[in-house]
Amino acid sequence: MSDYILEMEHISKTFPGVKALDNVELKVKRGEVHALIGENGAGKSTLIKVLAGIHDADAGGKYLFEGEEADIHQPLDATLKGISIIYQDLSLFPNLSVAENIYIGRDSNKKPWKKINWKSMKGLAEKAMNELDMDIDLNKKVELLSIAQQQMIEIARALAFDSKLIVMDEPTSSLSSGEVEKLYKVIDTLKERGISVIFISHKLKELFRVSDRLTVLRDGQYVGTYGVNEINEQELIKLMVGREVVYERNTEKADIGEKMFEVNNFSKEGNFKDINFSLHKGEILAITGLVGSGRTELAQSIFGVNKADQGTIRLNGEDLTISSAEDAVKNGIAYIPEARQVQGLVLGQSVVNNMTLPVIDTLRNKFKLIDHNIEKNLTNQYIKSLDVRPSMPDMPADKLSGGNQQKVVIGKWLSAQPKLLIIDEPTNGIDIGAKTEIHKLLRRMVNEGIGVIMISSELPEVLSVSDRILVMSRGRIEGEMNTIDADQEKIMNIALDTEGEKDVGNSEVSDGKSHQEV
Amino acid sequence: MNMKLSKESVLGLIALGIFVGMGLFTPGFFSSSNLNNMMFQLPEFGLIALGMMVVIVTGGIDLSITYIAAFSGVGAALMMTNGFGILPAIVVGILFALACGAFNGTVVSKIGVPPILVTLGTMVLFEGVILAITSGNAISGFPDAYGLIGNGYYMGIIPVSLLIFIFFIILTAVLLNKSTWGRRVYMYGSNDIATMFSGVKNSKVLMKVYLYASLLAAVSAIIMTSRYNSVKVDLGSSYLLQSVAAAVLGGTDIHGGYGKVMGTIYAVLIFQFIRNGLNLMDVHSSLVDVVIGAILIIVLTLNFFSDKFSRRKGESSSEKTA
Amino acid sequence: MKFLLKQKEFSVLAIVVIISIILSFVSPVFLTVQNWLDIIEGNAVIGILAIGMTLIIITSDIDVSVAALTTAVTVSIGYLFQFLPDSWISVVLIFLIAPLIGILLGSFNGLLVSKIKIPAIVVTLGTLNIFSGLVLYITNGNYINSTNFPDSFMAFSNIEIAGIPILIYLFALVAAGTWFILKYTLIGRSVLAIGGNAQSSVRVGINFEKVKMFVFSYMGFLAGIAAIAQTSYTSAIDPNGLAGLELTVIAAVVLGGANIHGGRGSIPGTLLGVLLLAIMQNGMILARIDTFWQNVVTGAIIVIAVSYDEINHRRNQEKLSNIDVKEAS
Amino acid sequence: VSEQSAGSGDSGEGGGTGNEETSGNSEEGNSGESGSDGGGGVAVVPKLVGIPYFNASETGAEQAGEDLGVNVEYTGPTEADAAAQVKVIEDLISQGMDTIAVAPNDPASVEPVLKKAKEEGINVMDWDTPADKELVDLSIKQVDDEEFGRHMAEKLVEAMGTEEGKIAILTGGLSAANLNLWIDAAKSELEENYPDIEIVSDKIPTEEKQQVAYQKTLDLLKSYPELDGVLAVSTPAPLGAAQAVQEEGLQDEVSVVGSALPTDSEPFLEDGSLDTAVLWNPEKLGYLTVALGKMLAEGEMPEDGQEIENVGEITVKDDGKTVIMGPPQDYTKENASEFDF
Ligand SMILES: Nc1ncnc2c1ncn2[C@@H]1O[C@H](COP(=O)(O)OP(=O)(O)OP(=O)(O)O)[C@@H](O)[C@H]1O
Ligand SMILES: Nc1ncnc2c1ncn2[C@@H]1O[C@H](COP(=O)(O)OP(=O)(O)OP(=O)(O)O)[C@@H](O)[C@H]1O
Ligand SMILES: [Mg+2]
Ligand SMILES: [Mg+2]
Repeated sequence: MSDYILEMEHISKTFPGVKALDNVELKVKRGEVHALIGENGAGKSTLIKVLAGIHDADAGGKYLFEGEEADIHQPLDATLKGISIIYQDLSLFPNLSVAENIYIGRDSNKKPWKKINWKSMKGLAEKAMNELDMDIDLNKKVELLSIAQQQMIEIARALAFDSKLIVMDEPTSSLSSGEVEKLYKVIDTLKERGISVIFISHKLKELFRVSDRLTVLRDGQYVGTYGVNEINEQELIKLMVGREVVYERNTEKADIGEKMFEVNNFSKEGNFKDINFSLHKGEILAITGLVGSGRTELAQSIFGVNKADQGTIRLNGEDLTISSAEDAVKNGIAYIPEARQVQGLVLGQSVVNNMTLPVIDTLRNKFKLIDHNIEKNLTNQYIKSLDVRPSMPDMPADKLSGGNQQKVVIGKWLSAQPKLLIIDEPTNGIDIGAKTEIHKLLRRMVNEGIGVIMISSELPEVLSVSDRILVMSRGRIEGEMNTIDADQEKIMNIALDTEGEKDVGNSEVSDGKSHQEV
Repeated sequence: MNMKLSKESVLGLIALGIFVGMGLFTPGFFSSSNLNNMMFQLPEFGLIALGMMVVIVTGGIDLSITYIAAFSGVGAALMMTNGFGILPAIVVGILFALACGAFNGTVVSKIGVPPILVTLGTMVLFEGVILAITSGNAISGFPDAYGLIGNGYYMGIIPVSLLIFIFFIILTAVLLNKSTWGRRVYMYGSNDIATMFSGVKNSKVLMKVYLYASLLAAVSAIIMTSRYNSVKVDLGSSYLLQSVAAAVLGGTDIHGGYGKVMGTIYAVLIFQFIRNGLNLMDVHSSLVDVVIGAILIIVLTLNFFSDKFSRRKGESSSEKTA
Repeated sequence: MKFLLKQKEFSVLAIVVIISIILSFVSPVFLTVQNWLDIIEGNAVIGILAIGMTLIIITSDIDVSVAALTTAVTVSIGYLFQFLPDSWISVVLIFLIAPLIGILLGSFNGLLVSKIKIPAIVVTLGTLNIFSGLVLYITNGNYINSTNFPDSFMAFSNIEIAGIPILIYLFALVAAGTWFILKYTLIGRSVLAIGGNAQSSVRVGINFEKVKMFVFSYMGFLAGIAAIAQTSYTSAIDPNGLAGLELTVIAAVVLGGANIHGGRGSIPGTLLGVLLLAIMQNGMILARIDTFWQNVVTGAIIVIAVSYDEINHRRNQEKLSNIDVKEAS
Repeated sequence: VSEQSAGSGDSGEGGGTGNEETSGNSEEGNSGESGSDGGGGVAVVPKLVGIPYFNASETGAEQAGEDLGVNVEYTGPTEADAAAQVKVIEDLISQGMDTIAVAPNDPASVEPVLKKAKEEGINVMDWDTPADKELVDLSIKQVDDEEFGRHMAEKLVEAMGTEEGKIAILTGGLSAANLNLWIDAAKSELEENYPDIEIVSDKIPTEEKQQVAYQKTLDLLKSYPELDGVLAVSTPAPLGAAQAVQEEGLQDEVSVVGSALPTDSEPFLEDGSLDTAVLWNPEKLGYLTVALGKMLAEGEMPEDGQEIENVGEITVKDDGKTVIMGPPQDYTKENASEFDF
């Protein structure tokens, strides 16, 4: 029997116009945690989709599972062979209960008429949940759960299926650090049980923490496979992007100007309460906190998508009444949402159409009709300045990789020339190279006089990019500090409301807190 | 250089093929009186199909559209039979339709009820209102001049109604492709949430969609009432499902986000040629329905296989649309 | 929690109860057992079709060919009657053959939806034209009246058990059976799963195409049953008799709380939806509403009901997304 | 008389402009085999095809075509939709018929197209339901509407056996013009001669469906337990009403009279749940339409009291072009089995 549970060699995948994978190799040993890394668009997700049978690779590749020709052409084949894939966007059924979500798929195909024994179904689910040390009501519908809990359900399902290989595509991007630790423990348990894990993430620290070996892809090509001990972070970054990148802490004191934007007494029932803060010219303000602390809701209320119950906002000394995104945009406020594929982009439409959507009214000729030349020029300008690849303005946005999609969203708002930009998890699922580009871009915007508020759960990012930090917890701003005075521990203490230990199955936090002056 | 024809062009060729084929095999199909007939028959259905298509591009459907047309016709007819002039009658007819469209638009865009449900309800509702107004009777007896809209010629050769139709084809194409509203319609149809997050007021876009569809219904109603010299509760009701079929056959994505005016027009032509040709051939009218249903399914099945085929061949088709 | 989840059904129930109360004041006959038996029997066909439609709508599809399909089966039954002997065997045979024909036609829809990936509304629009066109062509619209039916079938139609007509039992059987399938079989849960999230279902190894195939074939199967019910109810076969019924069926299902976007819908809800439409029809005459205004009333109730439901649904969704905001300290 | 002469007679009458196509077509028809498609002859357009009533008239029309040696084109829309019907007529004009006879869904809506037909030199007539009187060369009515409505009312009163009581009226659809005419006539008859008969509700629509008529009648019987009679206008309605009466076992309490075809009515006539079906003979109507259409094409006009072979004696009204086939025909338990439509 081969050492390797998975052997993929000479894998190529061509999409119309794009060679997403070019002679790529991925070999995973039994019981190892194997990281798959690469920049946005490097082909990681595509490789996983080939592995899962969603895409068939071009002819000529070799794909062995447990030493045998895999013969996987649809997801079902992979499932039956013991491959479980936890996609970044999860694969749950919001309308079904936890127990059903864990159970479903089992035998569904072979024995559709099998009678469901709700008792044994729950037994099975319970067992998997226990292994993960989780306590969630099995009858609860999944739509009622937090993202972190949902993530764990996916893992429980993989366990319940007796999987031999579990693929996790950016599993930590929506988890709080406590939850991430928990996930690490789960991965350690999987390893002990001889289950192999493929782990995709853009967070290098994390990769070094959990994985045994790493495979690096760049621009659809195979760069190499390394043991975690053979390589350090800097070398890895160089392999990924082909150059050296530094991701360093912001230690400069910002050159802060006058107050440009303020929020007073902002409250919305069940979302956030008593929010007061201001933003000055020349600074990047970060809002951080745990997932579910109400940051996104706050941002979306400022942007007018969900109206706040009370409170006022002032921009450049003017009181604004904003009751819709349209009002916000008219008043120069832009918001880049965290849910890129749902809220950020119209995936089925072209890059041009996306980029010019907020400003389309200004791109009209004297007949009040869209001037396609101006439109194209504008788009090309941003494609160039943001280095969107491939640089095809007519390409549908869903054909771009995650990072390039985010660039399109940013380009869209740059074209609108906002006075204030709120950007929610700006680098979620984006590789290092693109990350630093985006960070530079934010700085450039601030220098040009645009106010920038950045919401991020990624503390290194917060510490590197922002000038001032607000920490939110359970719907309130519980702390404020200048970035030069901040460190990760300080922030986490506030975010977690001290007494650190949190349960994944329960995002409530006990009530001892260290109060920071606001 | 991409030689691959767009979906719409292929459909255009099919329409042409059917036209020629019918002409060769059906005596009288190419006769000038028959061609003339077809020119008169096209606009009323074509306008409704266009209206339906615009709604479908937003991912919706308007099951009430033919009753809006009938309601609008009733409005115009009541004016004329009560001694008002043609122009005020037309205006009132259009206003009646816009009122219906606004009602649909409000429930769809403000309350957010799925269009298929709203219009399922308003279809019954509008029908009821017309029945209540007319007691089910036909209203007729319009001024002779009114008849010219549906029956008259411009410069002795081109039917006035056809000119009106062409005007609205161009208008719709320009609005959809060149106006910012049209752009928003497509964007909304593809992803309403992201569109809203881009600062687009979706309710306004939608409201205009339902208003525009009802405007087209009203124009169709004016042509129909003028052509038939009367109006009754079921005016044009047979066009309802046909118009959905034409829009979809024309390539409009029933889930929204895609749809071309020309595609719909080609589909309307195909239906017209087939109906007319088969009628001339004395084929039982029930079988004409069968043929139309079969064509719908066959064309979409062929689409499926040709997509599959071209994907397999790895031909680039998606990125070179410009 | 349970209450919240059942809210959709609850709102229809509330409307049904309110209308019932009003009607029982307006008309003394409304609340009689006989009237309710008539209502249920009279709507058994719509009910059976609505149950099938529920599964289809749960998977976020729609079938506008149901009425045409059912008619095709009734007509086939009519032709079969010419060959069947007058014996109980015939009734049994009809119960075998009619559903089979239904399954055949339904799976044609299913095939086009699942394999060829044509949107269901388009497929069924096409087959609606094909089925009804062929039926009219073949029958020329002629009635087949009960003089041509085997007496055994007529006897079957007239069976009453405990004073309740056989059709109601048939209807109840279909409802209970489908409820069971939906709740206690893998395929049933798969129906809910693919409606809840189609992409997920493919990823976890549910055979998406098979499930789609199943719902359309099952719709066909129920159309076969409905065809028998229709034939025995009207004691005649009218090729035009069900025209336009598909919209009523769909209206009943969505009034019953099934979500047109998929994932949600239940048999009890659908039954309530059918009931709502039924008592409205029944009530129009009992309440002596002016005939010219009946459609206005029906249309308005549909619009109000779906709007009310949507507003309710929104409110619940909003509550779901709430977080537990810390109290001021 | 040959078909050829019919064709030439036609172009003689039409003359004038825009006629090349028509005559071209009829020549084509002439050169072909007699009775073949593609030109000449009489077109009969029903309100819709595929319902028993119009199937019966089709049989009659085809029969007349055979007997009289004339090409008969019987075609119509699949739904009773005015617009669809106009298209059918337009296509028939292209086919170059000699005579087009229409049973309009909506009299006004066929006006323009009939005008056009006339301009093309085609003889235009209506049958079953009148079109604009000015336009048509001949108008064939199965019965006199007024007489028909009144006759049904009388029959109902007769069946009830009393001149007081409560009745309800079912109709096919609220917007059917001829049904409305009959109902109005029936109402006047009751008002004038039987003032003690009360109509309990507005006319109730039944969507031209037996099943709906059945359900509505059940509801009526419950809502008005003292009901004595039902007048059901439109062919499926009496069947549904009778079915309800039959099931409730109210044959002796509630009388049902309506317009229906005999074969369909038979099961209900037998046990008295349907008392009388009143109609005319639709086969004969089809036959008469073709016969007169042919006459018209030959430039002749019918005369009052003229005997038409296989139909009987017809009445021609004073205007010279309204032809009435005969009195309404009652189908009862006794005679229903004699007919095969
Ligand atoms: N369906 C598709 N059709 C055409 N091109 C595609 C398709 N899917 C992916 N691509 C292209 O393949 C390349 C690899 O994309 P992939 O999503 O695998 O990248 P990735 O490494 O997962 O990036 P990220 O980290 O941003 O998610 C990209 O250039 C993308 O545009
Ligand atoms: N027998 C059972 N045992 C345990 N939990 C159940 C059982 N039945 C349902 N549930 C739970 O209740 C939730 C509601 O399920 P579902 O909506 O299918 O039930 P339901 O509404 O009773 O179905 P229906 O009304 O069609 O019978 C399920 O998701 C599941 O979590
Ligand atoms: Mg990816
Ligand atoms: Mg967030």
